[in-house]
Amino acid sequence: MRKIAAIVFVAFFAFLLLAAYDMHDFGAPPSAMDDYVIENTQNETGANNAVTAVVFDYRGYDTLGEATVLFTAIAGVMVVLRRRGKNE
Amino acid sequence: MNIDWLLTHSPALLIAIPLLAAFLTPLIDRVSRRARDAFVIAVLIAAEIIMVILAWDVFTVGTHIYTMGASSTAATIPAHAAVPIRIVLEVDGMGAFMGLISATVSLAAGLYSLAFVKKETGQGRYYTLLLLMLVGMFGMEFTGDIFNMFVFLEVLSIASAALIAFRFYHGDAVEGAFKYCVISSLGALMVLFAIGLLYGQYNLLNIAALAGVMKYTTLDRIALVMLVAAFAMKCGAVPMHMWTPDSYTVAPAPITAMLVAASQASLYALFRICFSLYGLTLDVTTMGIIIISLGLLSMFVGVTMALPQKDIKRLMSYHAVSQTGYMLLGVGVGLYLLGKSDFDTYGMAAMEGGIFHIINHALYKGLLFLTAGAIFYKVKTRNLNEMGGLAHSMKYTTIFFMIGALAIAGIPPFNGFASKLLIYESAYHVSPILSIIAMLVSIITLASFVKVFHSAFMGPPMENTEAGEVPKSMIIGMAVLAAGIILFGLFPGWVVSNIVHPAAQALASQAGYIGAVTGGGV
Amino acid sequence: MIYNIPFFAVILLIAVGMYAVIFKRNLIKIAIGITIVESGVNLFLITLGYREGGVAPIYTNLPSGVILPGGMVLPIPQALTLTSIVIGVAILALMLSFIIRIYQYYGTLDSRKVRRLKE
Amino acid sequence: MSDENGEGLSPIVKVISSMLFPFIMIFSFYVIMHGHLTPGGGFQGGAIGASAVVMLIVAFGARHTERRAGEEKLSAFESIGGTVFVVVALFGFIMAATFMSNFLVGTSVFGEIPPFGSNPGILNTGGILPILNFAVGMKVIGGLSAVVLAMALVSREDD
Repeated sequence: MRKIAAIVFVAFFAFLLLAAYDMHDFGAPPSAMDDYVIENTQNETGANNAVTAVVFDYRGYDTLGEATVLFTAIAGVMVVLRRRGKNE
Repeated sequence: MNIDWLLTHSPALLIAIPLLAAFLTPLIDRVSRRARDAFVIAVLIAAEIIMVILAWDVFTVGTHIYTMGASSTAATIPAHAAVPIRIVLEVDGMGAFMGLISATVSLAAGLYSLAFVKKETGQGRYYTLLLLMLVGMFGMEFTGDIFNMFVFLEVLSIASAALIAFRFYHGDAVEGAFKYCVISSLGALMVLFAIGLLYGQYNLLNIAALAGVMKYTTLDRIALVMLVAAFAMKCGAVPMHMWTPDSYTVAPAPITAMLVAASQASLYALFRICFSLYGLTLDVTTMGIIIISLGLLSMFVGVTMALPQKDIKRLMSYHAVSQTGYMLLGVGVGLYLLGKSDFDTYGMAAMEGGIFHIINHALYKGLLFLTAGAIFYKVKTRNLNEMGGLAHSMKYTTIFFMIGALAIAGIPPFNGFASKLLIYESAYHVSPILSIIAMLVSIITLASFVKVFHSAFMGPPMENTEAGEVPKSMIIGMAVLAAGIILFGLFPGWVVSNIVHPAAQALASQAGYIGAVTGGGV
Repeated sequence: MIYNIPFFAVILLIAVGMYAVIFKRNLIKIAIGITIVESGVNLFLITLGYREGGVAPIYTNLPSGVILPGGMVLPIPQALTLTSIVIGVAILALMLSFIIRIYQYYGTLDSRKVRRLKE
Repeated sequence: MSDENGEGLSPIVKVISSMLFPFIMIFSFYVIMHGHLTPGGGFQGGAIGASAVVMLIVAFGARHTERRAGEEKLSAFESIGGTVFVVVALFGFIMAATFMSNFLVGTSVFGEIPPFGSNPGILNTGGILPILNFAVGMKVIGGLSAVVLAMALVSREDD
C-alpha cells in the first residue's frame, strides 16, 4: 500500500514540476481582466483599494460564499463539539 | 412582485433564500423549536417551488444568465471590457435539471429529519447545515464561474463533513467524517491549483469565456487531469471510492440521502468540465474511453464489494458506487461520440440515459437510505443478521423498500428500467461488451437486494424489536421520493423528452453554453 | 526557465505537504500537511499575480510616477487568495474538532490504531 | 495553561490583557472601517478582533469567558453579521438591477466618488463596501472566537 502511495506521490510531483516549467515567466502575467479592474475601481465602486473592490464588489458573490464557508465550519465545529448532557 | 421579476431573479433568489434561512435558523432556534421546524420546511418548499418554475422556464425558453452586481442581469461583459469581469450565473438545461434533484432530495430529507433527529441535541445547527448543503449544491450547479464553483464545492464539503459527524458519540462517525474531510479538502486544493493554471494562462475565470479561448496546451492538459481526478474522487468513482462507504454508513439517514445528491453535484461538475469547458478541444475519444472505463470499474467493483456486506447501509453505499458507474458509462459514451457522425443517432441517447439515471438514482437511492434509516430508528442496528420479520410491523417501510429495490435493479414498471434500457441500447453500438457488463451488474444488484429483503423483512419477527411503524413525518419524506419514482416509471417518455433531453442537449452543445454568456441571455 | 524559480518553490511546498498527508500516521500531522499544501496553492495564486516592479493595487497615497495599469500587481489573485485563506481556516477548524473527538474516543492520535482510518 | 481551578493565568497577565483588550478592539475596528482605503478589511480586522477575545480566553480561562459571553451568544453575533450581508446583497434587487449590486455609489451614504489616481483617502466612499466589511468583520470576530472557546471548553471537559 505504501509503495503504491509512493509511486503516486512521485508521479504527482513530476507532474507538478512539468506545470511549473510551462508557466508564463514570473513577473509578466497576462492581464486583460485585471487591468480593467485597476482602471475602473475608483469610478465604478468608489473604493481606493482595488483588492477590496474585487473582494466585495466585482467578486462579491465569492465573498458571500466565503463568509458562508466560515459560517458552515463554525456551525460544524459547534455540532461536533456540542455537549450531550442537556438533552432538549 | 410578478412572475417575470421572479423568473429573472430566481437564480440569485434560490441561493439567497436558503442562505438567509441558514443564517436565521440559529436565531429562531433560540426562540422556539416548533417555529424553527416550520421555518425550515417552509424554506425548503419555497426553494422547490421556485426551482420548478425556473426549470420549467429553462426547459421551454432557454438558458438563464445572471450577472452578479451588474447594471442589468444580462450585462455579462461591461461596456469597456472585452471579457466578463463579474461573476456570472448560468442556468442551462443541465444546471436546472441538477437543481431539481437537489431541491427534491433536500425537501424529502428535511421532512424525514423532523422525526428522525427529534431526540438529538444540536438540532438548530443540524438544520442550518442541511440548508447550507442545499446552498452548496445550488451554488455549484448554477455558477458559470470556475472559482465560484470551488467556493461552493467547499461549502458543500464542509457542511457534509460536519453532518457526517453529527452522531459523534458513535466514534466511527467522526472517523468517517475526518476521512471525508481530508479527501475533499485535498480534492478541492487540486481544483484550486487547476484554476490557478487556467487563470495564469488566460487571465479569465468565467467558464464560457475560458472555453472560448481554450487552446489545449500542456498546462490545460495538466489542469484537466487535476480537475477530473478531483471531481471523480468527490463523486465516488472507483479508484478513489474508499471514502464513500465509510462516510455514507455513519451519517444520519437523511444526510446520506443528501450526500448522494451532493456527490452528483460533483458528477455534474465533472461533466461540466469535460463538455462545456474543454468540449471539442479535448481528445474526445481518449477522454471518452477513460470515463467509460471509470464507469465500468465503478459498476463492477461496487457491486462485487456490496455482495458480502452485512451492514445494510454499507451494502447500499457500495451499490451507490456501482450506480455512479452507470451514469459515467452513459455520459462517457456520449463524450466518446461527441463531434462524430454517430452522435445524433445513439450518442445522444446514451447521454440521455446517463443523465436520466442521475435523477433516478437520486430518487431511489435516497429512498433506500431513508428506509435503512427507518429500520435503524426502530431496530437500533444496521447489521442484517440481527433483524428480521420487519414486514409484520413496518408495512409502509416495507412497501417503500420494495419500490426502491425494484427500481435500482431495473425492473420494468419503475424508473430505473427506463434509464438503464437507454444505456444498454446505445452502449451496445459502441461495444456489446459494455451492455453485457451493465446487464450483469444489474442482475447482481437484484440478487443483492433480494438478500436484503429476505433477511430484513421476511421471516419471524425478532423479539427485541419495538412494534409499530415509524413516525408520520418520516413516512411523508419517503413518500415524496417514492412518488417521484413511480411517476418517472409510468411516464418515462414524457420525462425524457421534456426534462432529460434539454439537459443532455445543453451539455452537448458547447457553442450554446459559450454564446449564452458572450451574446447575452434570456 | 530560470525566471520560474518561484513556481518551483510552490511545487516544493505542495510536495512537502502531500508527503505529510500520505505518509504520516499522526492525525495532527495530516492536518498540518493539508495546511502546508494549502499554503503552497495560496503562494501559487499570489505568484501568478506578480508584475515586475509593481506596487500594491491601492490608490490611497499612491507614490507618483506609477504608470497605470502596468505599474500595479494584479488585484484578482490577491482576492482569490484571501478567499482561499479563509476557506483554509474553516477546514482546519473543522478538522481539529474532529481530531479532538477522535482523541476523546480512542485516546490516541495514531491513525493505525483508529479502526476505519487504516488505509 | 492554568491552575487547578482552571481559572486562567496570573493576575499580572489578567490585568495587562484586560487593559490591552479595548485597544486591540479599536485597532480591529480601524482595520475594518478603512478596508476600502488601505490594506485590510473585514476578514483581517475580524481576525485581529477575534485574537483579542482569544487573549481573554487564555488569560482568564475558558469557563470565566463563557460566563461573560457564551458560545451561543458569540455565534448569534455571527449569525447577525451574516444576515446583514445577505440583506444588503438582497437590497441590490430593490434599489438597483441585480443581487449584490453596489447601489450606494453616488448617494450621500458612502457614495462619494474619489478623484482618479492618487489621493489621501476619503472615508465616505466605496458604496456598500464599508457596510459589507463591517458585516464580515462582525461575523469573523463572533465566529472565530466561538470556535476557540468551544475547543477550549471541550478540552477542559477531559479532566
